[in-house]
Amino acid sequence: MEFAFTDEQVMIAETVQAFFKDNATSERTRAAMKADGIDRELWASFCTELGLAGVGLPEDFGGAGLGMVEFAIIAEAAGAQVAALPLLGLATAAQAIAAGGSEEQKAEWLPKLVSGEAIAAAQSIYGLSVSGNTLTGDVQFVPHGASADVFVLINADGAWIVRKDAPGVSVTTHTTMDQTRPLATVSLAGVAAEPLADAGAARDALHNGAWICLSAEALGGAQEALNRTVAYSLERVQFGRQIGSYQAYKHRLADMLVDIEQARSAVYWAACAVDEGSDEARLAVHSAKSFCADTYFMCAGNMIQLHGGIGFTWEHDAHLFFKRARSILSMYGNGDWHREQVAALIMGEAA
Amino acid sequence: MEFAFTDEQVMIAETVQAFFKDNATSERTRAAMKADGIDRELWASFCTELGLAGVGLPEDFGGAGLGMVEFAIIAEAAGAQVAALPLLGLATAAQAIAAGGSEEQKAEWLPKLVSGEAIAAAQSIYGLSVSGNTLTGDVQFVPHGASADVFVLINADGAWIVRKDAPGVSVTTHTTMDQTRPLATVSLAGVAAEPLADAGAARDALHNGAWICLSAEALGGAQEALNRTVAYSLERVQFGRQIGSYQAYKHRLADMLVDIEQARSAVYWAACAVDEGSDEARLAVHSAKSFCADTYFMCAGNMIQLHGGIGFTWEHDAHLFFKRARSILSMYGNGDWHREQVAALIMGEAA
Amino acid sequence: MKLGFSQAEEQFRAECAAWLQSQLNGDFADIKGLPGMNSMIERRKDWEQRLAENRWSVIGWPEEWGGRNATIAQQVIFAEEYARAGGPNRANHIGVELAGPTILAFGTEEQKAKFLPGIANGTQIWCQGYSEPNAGSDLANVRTKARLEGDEWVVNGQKVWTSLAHYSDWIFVVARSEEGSKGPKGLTFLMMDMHQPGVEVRPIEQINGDAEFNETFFEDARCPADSLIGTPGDGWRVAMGLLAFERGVSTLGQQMGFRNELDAIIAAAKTNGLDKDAVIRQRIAKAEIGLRLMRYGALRMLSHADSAQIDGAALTYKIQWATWRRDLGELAMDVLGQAGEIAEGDAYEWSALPNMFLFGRSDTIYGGTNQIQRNIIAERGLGLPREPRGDK
Amino acid sequence: MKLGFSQAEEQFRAECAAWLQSQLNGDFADIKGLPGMNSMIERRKDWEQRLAENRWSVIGWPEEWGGRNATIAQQVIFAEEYARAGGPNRANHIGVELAGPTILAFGTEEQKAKFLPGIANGTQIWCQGYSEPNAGSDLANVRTKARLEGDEWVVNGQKVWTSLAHYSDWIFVVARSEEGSKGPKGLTFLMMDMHQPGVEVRPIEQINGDAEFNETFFEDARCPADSLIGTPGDGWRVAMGLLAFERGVSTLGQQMGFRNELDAIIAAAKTNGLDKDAVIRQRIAKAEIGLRLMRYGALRMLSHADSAQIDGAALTYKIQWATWRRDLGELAMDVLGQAGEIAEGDAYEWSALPNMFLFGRSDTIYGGTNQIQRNIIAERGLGLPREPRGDK
Repeated sequence: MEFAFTDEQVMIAETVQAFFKDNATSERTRAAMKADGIDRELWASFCTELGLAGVGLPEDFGGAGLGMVEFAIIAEAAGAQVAALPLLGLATAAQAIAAGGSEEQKAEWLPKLVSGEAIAAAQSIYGLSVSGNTLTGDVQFVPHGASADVFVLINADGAWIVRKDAPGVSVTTHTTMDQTRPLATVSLAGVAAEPLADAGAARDALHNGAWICLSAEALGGAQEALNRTVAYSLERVQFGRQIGSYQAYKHRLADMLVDIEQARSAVYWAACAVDEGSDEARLAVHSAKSFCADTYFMCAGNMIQLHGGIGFTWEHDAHLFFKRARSILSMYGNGDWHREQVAALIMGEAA
Repeated sequence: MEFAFTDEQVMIAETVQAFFKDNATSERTRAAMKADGIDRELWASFCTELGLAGVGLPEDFGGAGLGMVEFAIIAEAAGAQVAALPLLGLATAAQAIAAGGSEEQKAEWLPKLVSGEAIAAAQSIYGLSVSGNTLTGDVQFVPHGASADVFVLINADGAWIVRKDAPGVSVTTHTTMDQTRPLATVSLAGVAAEPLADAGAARDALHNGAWICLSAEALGGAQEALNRTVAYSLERVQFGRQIGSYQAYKHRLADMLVDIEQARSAVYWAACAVDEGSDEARLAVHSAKSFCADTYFMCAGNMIQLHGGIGFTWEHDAHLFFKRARSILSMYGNGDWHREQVAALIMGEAA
Repeated sequence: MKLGFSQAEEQFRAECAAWLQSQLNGDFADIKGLPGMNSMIERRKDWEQRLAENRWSVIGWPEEWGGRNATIAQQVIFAEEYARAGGPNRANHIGVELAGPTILAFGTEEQKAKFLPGIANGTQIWCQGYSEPNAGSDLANVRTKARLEGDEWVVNGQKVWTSLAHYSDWIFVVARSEEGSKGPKGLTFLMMDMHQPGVEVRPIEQINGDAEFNETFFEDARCPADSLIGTPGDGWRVAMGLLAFERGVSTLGQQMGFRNELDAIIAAAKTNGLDKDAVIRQRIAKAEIGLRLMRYGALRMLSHADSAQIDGAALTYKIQWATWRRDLGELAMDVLGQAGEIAEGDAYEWSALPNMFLFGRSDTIYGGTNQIQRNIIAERGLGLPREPRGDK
Repeated sequence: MKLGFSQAEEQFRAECAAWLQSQLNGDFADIKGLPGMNSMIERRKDWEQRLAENRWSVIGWPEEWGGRNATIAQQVIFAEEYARAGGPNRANHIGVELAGPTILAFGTEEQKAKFLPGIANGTQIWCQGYSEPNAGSDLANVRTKARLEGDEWVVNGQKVWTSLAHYSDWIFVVARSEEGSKGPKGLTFLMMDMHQPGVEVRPIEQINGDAEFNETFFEDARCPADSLIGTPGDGWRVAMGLLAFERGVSTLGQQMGFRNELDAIIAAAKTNGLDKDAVIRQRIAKAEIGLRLMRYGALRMLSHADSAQIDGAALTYKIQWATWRRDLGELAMDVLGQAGEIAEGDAYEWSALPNMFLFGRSDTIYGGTNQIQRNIIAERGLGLPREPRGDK
């Protein structure tokens, strides 16, 4: 019975927590928000100095080995600082290529993605017109899509790589509520896409990666929202008392911790289940995504509420957490959809 | 703008509140719970001495005139003491007969129901086998069904009066969670039922009566659950303080009042809308039933929780409120169903 | 007890509606349905003037000061029709709803003559200076200082959340005039000219990217000695009396805005098919029910408005609507899906529903957080022990 | 980090399972799946004896006292397999989980020899006397008095919520032994024989009509002077140490019961068609997710059980399962509909799901109400200021 971090995992956690805390500062994140939502210097240090962009990717192609547990540890730490990074692209596109790509595809893309030389994004394209490997239509809501060099696109029938510079590809960026991860529309006009060898494996890897990454970000963000609110509650005095001494305030913070602890179990259950190829993996990823997203949104909303007036100013960081939390709720399937998947898994077919 | 009680309505409210407070005591209610869930002495005083059983029924047939607002005032006061009375039968069966019965039917039944000489119950019989006016099958979950002398039964095609002593009628009483209003199964073996002249009017009156009566009971019960919990919170000392001085406790009581005030608006909106024949009447009754039932259940659950250990003993009255609240949730359509009706009214057809 | 309004009241409604619609479909069509508090301020001042010329700007006031002595029912009706006709947010709502009534109740005849006409006709826009950085929920913890120097008050300090300050002409300030006093004692209620060197206004950007609130700094700002309401040291009583003027007559107008928001959500659901989703239907139904109960709660509250009794509906109304609207924002985003997270243009500017989602987070904070509201409900409404101050 | 158990642990699981199943499908088939704490007590004592004969009754204890020195993982596995095999509620769970470990940790060698064998083999059933009518959440507010008279303690007072008292042989009592002392000071931890004239037990009927709890009255009840654990006046420390023994190893067994409850709800939904209802499906999914997260939360907590660090998962576990189960009761009733409100027979006796709904209301109260749990989480887990006592 060892549902606890190994010493190595503890070390990775300490390293990445310190890294993001020191480097993904509010100032730098806000600078990135004014640009394309990526702190490129941070991304470069993460990929090259820290060398952790390859976690969960095969060592043969520049990856660091290890698995989704370690990836989740990183995403949790990045999420805790609402870091402006294209980490989700690693969780989705790179995982899909690693799982479903040919040796050539892996050799071409994985080293570039691990080194930070290229940025990837992924999305599903249900409803798009697909004829053989020729794709036509608008791919909506692609996270960090305007900054990506390569896209992995999936539907029920296949999985493809599309280069940003391929003929027929054009990208429209959008001003997005969460400016740390702007959405883009990728328009495809008869684009000749490169099919991934094992579409099923790619699809599963993409989904598992997306859901675990977002769940872990949400866990980190929720915990940090709690930590910062606790700190504020010990500083701020109203009616001559620390506001953290008011029982209603305390209890709300306690409720945050109750859900955060469950979110923590959810993230690492899901990551372990995927790494171990457990029968529970599908149940776990849907559970984690829905539960963690709700927890983060609740905690970030409370962060605003419990900071009072200052909490809804632009100057305070609470809105960064709040907007990230809101975006995670909808991204790659909302809570109702994930819970419906859970229901279908345990009860049989969808309603 | 007079969405407030008239002087006469205030007087009725004061009278019935005092009546039920003085007479529907825990001791008497518990005695009724061991029998058939009716405090017959109380019912007799209510019908004859107080003379209020005819509220909302036509004066020509022994009724007291007035409308659903006044009926709601009475049901609120009765509900506040979880009185063991067949009031719901008046709200449903008597209203249905008054609205849809022939002159003969009204003349036969209303005076008896108003005087307390007969007890009525009502239920819908969707799914029962109906051939002309001959009914066959089990009518389930009839409130106070084992004590009733007459039943009003409705479905989409008609509305009927069935006497308990009619050939082919047999009644099975059930030990019911809420012992102040036991449910019964009324079995009909080819019973020749007496059709009500205007089935549509009867159906509407039965439904409106049921929903307003239950909503008002719920309002009264919720308010009384709050009142008693407030009183306890000022008495009970833990850690050297009145428990009502703990902010988390105070806030929960405040949340109860917030919903109770809305429930109060809901009950009297619905009652007025029905009395005035307003376009909003259908929206109002569905809103009231779902909102008030939820409010009562929340308040009664909090009543137990905030009384601590004593709150889940048989000896304390909290469980009377809690079980009545639970039964109202399911009776004559649960919350989801009523809200779906609201959605259909405002958005068009059902999902 | 009845739901509607009397025939005479309905006649008054028709009169309001006719006039408002003629204006807002005529001379003032350009500001019909204008959202927010910031845009087209000059035109909105013109509009205030037009309202005043026709005695519609302060209908609850006495006739001598430009009002109509309107009953509460009439005020409610006007607010509803104003909203229905698409009237823009009232540029001077603090003057009309707070400053004016305070001056009417507590001011001298000179003060009435000096201030009321400008409030009534919108030539003098007002803002309020209550909150301070360390006096958020704890309103009495005022640190802004006022001292009498000759025939002038000299004011130093900082106020925050002064909405409209950036285009206001006047501000009422609660300042500590007795050195060393604490809490509600030793405060004075002053009316100050915003157009002077000692007053500086800095906008506070909110999470929606807009800036409706401000910080207002006073550095040796001045006003004549007779600019106070009441007596020196008595400012808390005046300020609290002022808060009591928020009787909620504008409530039913505000609810019409909520109605529009909910209707927009329903329309969005019908467009993207979520109107068939049983879970969304439940949430829409809950929102609808909540809105209706808000209306009838407000009507109950206003029908009792003359009663001395503490009214549960009035005590609970703020937390009710604020919570409802916060939940509505979440429903809006859940219905819009990711499309709701994308701005229409390049700027960080939001269409109505996402903006409501973001700005709605402040509804449960300003004007008394939900936590403060629950204290008030528990203490005043239920008679529970008061929350102890830490500094007593 | 990994989800499952080691191969050796799985082997141990197989061993437990084989033995338990052979017994519960064999000699003890009559008490397999027996619900509640009250019925067939003599057979359940036989069962304790059978467990003890095979060293399965107290596996976490040292071998010399009938245990197996089992690791926490092994204890977890045994609890799971016990539940899976349909083992009845342990008649002596207070003796096994609380009294025994306390005696092991703090007792003298004589006390160990006197009490542990009877606990291990179920011949001496224990109950606990902590709560009093005025000491519900405030456990230290003990009024039951103990005075030393010659070579005996004489005890007077009243305990409440003494579950199992009606068939217990022994009770541990926290009593005030120093006249005039207050709160946690001056208390003594005594072990008393229930079979004496000075002890009277009265059952407390609960809202489900059953009576698992009791009031226990002491009127000049006596025990030998050496019946205390620790020293006189030191009882609070012992009692708190005892609470700490609830390490949650039985948690995963308890969760198997929850699993059965949720499965019964799903089966009911499939029977009445509510399994196609989208709203109900959402609620069932939430319950499923909550149950899974409870499992992995418990595994996290138990994987850390040797760490000194305050563990968030452990701090939050009680409120998590209690709230989950209360909600499950509501879901059960919503799925059953009115059928769930009808008892199977004439008596006021409830089948599993309605009973869970009713009894579940106590889950958020006993063993520390949800409110007390939140205080503990906020104060110990988050370092927030302590709630002040009123009498200090």
